[in-house]
Amino acid sequence: MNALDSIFISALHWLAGLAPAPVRPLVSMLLIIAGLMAAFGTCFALATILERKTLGRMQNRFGPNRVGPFGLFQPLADGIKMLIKEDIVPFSADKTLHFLAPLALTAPVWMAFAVLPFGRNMSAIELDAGILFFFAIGSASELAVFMAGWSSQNKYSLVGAMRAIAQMISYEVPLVLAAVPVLMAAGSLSLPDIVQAQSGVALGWVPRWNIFTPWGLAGFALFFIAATAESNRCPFDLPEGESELIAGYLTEYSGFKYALFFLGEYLGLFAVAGLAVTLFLGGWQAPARWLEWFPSWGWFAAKFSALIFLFIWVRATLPRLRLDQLLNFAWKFLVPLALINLFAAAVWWKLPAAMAIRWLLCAGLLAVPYVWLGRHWNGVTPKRRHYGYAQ
Amino acid sequence: MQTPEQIKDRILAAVPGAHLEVIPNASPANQPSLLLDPGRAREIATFLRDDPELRFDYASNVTGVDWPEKVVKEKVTVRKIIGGVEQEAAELVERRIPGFLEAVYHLFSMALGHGPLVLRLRTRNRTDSVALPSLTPIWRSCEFQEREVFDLFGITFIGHPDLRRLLMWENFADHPMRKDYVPAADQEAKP
Amino acid sequence: MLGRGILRGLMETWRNFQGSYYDPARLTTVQYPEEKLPPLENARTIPFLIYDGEDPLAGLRCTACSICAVECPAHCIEIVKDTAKKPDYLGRMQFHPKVFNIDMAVCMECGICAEVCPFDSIKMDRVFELSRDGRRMVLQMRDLAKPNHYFRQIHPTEAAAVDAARAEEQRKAQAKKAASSVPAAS
Amino acid sequence: MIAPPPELQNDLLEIAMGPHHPSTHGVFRMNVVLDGETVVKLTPVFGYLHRNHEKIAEKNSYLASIPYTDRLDYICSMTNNWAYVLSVEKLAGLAVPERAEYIRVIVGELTRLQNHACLAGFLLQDMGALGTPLMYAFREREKILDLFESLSGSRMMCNYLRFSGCRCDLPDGWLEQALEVATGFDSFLDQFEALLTENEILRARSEGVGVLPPGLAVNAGVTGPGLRASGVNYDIRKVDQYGIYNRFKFRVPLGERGDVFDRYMVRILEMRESLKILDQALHDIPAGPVLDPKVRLRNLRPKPGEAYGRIESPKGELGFYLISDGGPAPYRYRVRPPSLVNLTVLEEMCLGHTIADVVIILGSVDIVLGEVDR
Repeated sequence: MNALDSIFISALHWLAGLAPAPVRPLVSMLLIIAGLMAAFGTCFALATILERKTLGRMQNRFGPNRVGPFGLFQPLADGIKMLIKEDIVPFSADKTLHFLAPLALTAPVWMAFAVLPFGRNMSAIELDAGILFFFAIGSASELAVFMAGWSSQNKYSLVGAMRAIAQMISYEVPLVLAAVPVLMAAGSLSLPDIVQAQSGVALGWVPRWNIFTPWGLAGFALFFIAATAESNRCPFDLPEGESELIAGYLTEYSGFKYALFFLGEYLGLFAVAGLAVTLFLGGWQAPARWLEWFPSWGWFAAKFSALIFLFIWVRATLPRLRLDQLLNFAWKFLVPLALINLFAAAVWWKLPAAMAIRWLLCAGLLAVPYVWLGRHWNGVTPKRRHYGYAQ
Repeated sequence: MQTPEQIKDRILAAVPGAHLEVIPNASPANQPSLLLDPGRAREIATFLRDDPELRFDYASNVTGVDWPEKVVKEKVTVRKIIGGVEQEAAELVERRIPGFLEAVYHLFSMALGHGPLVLRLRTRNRTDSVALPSLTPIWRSCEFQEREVFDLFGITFIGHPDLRRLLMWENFADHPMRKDYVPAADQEAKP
Repeated sequence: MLGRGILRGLMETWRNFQGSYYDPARLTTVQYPEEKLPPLENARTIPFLIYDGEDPLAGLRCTACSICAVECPAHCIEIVKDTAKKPDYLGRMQFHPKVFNIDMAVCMECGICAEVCPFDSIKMDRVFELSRDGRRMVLQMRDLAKPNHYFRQIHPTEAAAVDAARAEEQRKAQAKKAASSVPAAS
Repeated sequence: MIAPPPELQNDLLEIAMGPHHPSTHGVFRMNVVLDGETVVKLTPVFGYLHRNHEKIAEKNSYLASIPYTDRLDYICSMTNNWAYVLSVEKLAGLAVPERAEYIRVIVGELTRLQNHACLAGFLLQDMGALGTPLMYAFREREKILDLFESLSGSRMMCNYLRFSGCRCDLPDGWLEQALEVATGFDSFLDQFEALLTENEILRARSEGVGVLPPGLAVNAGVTGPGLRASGVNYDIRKVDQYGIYNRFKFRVPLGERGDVFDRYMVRILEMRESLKILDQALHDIPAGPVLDPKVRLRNLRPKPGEAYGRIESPKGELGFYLISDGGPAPYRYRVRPPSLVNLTVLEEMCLGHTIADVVIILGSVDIVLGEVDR
């Protein structure tokens, strides 16, 4: 382990060592919290600007490039703007809930970062059931979203909140189910153990990351789709689908409360992307042994950024689904496929390793239902249309 | 397409006793129109839509025209006794043409590709007797346009499913497209 | 329904993403205050009045005939005739405007005034950075008057034609004058 | 499915969508009654942009109405101009020089291209595609607007056509530039289709949504691509052959089911046909005058009479009905707005669909409020 790899741990030990011995664990914990908040707060700021710039590039625009060099201070300007904007509370709103909703969304999301391993030995708390803790925390946001929609006393907010509830509850199921094969493979609910289980290489050069197995690839795709829906991002951004519901449950929020919602959503996205990296992309592991000179947290950050870019890329491309299609998609496509994936993973582990047939069998087990479900989940099979011309 | 005269004859054969009149059009466009009897207008319109040779299945344009009361001065030759001798002399006579509102329908046939046939319906005056039969039950496309005519000209269409103002607000009093409309004083003044 | 269309769409956005760094067909943004598009000769924004010579108010070509004011679709031009007549470029005695106001809040920059003006006096400008302090939206004669060389600069083709026609008329008028003055002298 | 208890069954939610809603394409309002998310009643409300264009035109001269027609359907000012000048030409019996007819076809088809491209972009924006298709469409539209600017001096409010011709001749190099734009547009369409036409989400969203049966479409006076998507072959360019459309070879694409996807596809195919017309017109355009010098633009006083002229504007049949009483201003001036009439059956198309579908159905009808409210 080189010094660069453990730079954060050493810094933490050094800083905590400055405090008197009795309060040292407390100080250490506070330092970790401060570090996480600083890191992901910055990440949030960077993500907003990078998302806008990437979207801009994909749409042949420049994106924000006026504030500071390359527009990098844009989030700062946005933050100031959000802070000094008038905070409007609708007259008939339930004022308490209206105030609490953004807090209730943002606070639990921070807690999810406690269990993620950001690098070698770098998770804030090493819970044995870390992934359970993560999912439990993740589902707390539903409450906040419904609080926001209900308390606003706005019809659009209410419809948006109803959609959000239906969507988030539906997509929890495939999200968790997609993660189960990984737990089976690692034999542990602890996230550092899951990362450890993905170390080493197969066939001499392929890293043993879960994504390089058929069930892992399918699981990653399912997890990614469900995570997109969980974090209310396009193409599953129905709760705030602006062309239909103005801003959904956010309609009556302005100023800093709105910014808090924004922050909460991005942090939720980060958390779930971090989990996807941990579960499927080998966490902080380097892809090859000779690349281990790069610190482990650097690898985590790189994979994490790539995943965030993927989220942005999808957002820039796809239109939005309709609510009934969204639920059909969850229950008739994702959930069955996730269950089949579970089975495929079980088959994988029962067959002897290093056998080409287990690859083929597993892939076939997944591909056939994929084709069938893909054709039928929406109830209608679209035909290729032919357009006639009148002469 | 048949000429308005031929169409008139066909209509008269199908809807006997209807009062029809061909109104010539002096402009180079040469689009003469048929003045319908409001009482039988619905029947005639149904015939025009369903007749296999005419098939005016598409009412494109519906509009109103306001013809306020006019006083025209005409030269009339009268025989007068001037100086004991009866002579022909020109004299200016003022003739009052009573005002009326008019609904104009432009019909086309999508099936046969001909048109336009211009139908006109006239109210009796501009004040109290401004009702005309609505042709919306025959052509749905008249729905909004008749509402607009009701709104802007004040023609009441009897039998329209939903006759409300279209463009002006509900409790607006006047009909802005009439020629004698004067905007209220609180409306925006000219610069 | 198997994701092929979605993948094709993703490829398309990816092409645009990387193309937006080097492909001129995809780099369409003009960063306005620093970069500006080359001005087009036909572009029209607000009307202005042409004057000849040095003094903006004395040299106005406008004869206060009010054709533009009548034809203006929005009726945003206000003209008051001066009482005195002054000779124009042909030596004919013409009225001149005392007041010539254009209400920019109403003007819709259609260019009908320039089209109908028989004296080539009102033309369309192509300045577009018109925001300013204050709320004075009515442009008066002094704001509207621009010299002929400015017109030549912004609409060279049209200005050349106008100048040629005017020179031709002037030449004819002088010839006529000379012709009419010769018999008188003899 | 278990029926909800009776006390919940009448729990309808009435939402006023608009006039300030992101996707009503302007200040349009729909009072939507929802049962859950399903539409049970929809009432369109108009008039927020009403300025009584017709009354203004009855007080202005024939010439001075042309700039006002630009502002009807502010996306396609050229075709608005065309419909109006065509009616005036019919009313006054004016002939148009050949070159001017070609220019009209060129600018008209360019207008159709940019309108349809914008519409497809807006439609996908309404579906939630976050502006990417819209931005691509606008990128191409910019090029067409640049052409309009170098031709007429203005990008959107062109005010370019005149009775018996066009205001000015084409600037040098304009035809080559237009040809270049038309060529580039073809590859843009390929790109656009690659981005979206096959997209599963788009197809799931738009197929079977907002079906308009052909019989109802004809009876309700729906015109333009919306009508042809229902399979009715009615293109005024073919039926009336106004201008010189009989000289060009092009086909009229027809949809088969009349749903949102057909309306989208018909527009895409129509753009390809427009490109063919453009290609022919740009190559065939003859030299000559663009404006009949004998015609008095100012102070035109047609003989008393009336005329109804119509063209196939990108949105449908755009007609102008003019009555002259011999004076300098029309006695009666009427715009037959395609956008307004196409909205007649909006409720029928939306009933039983969800609120998300209402937005895309409205988007596929293609309205511009400047024309709806006039």
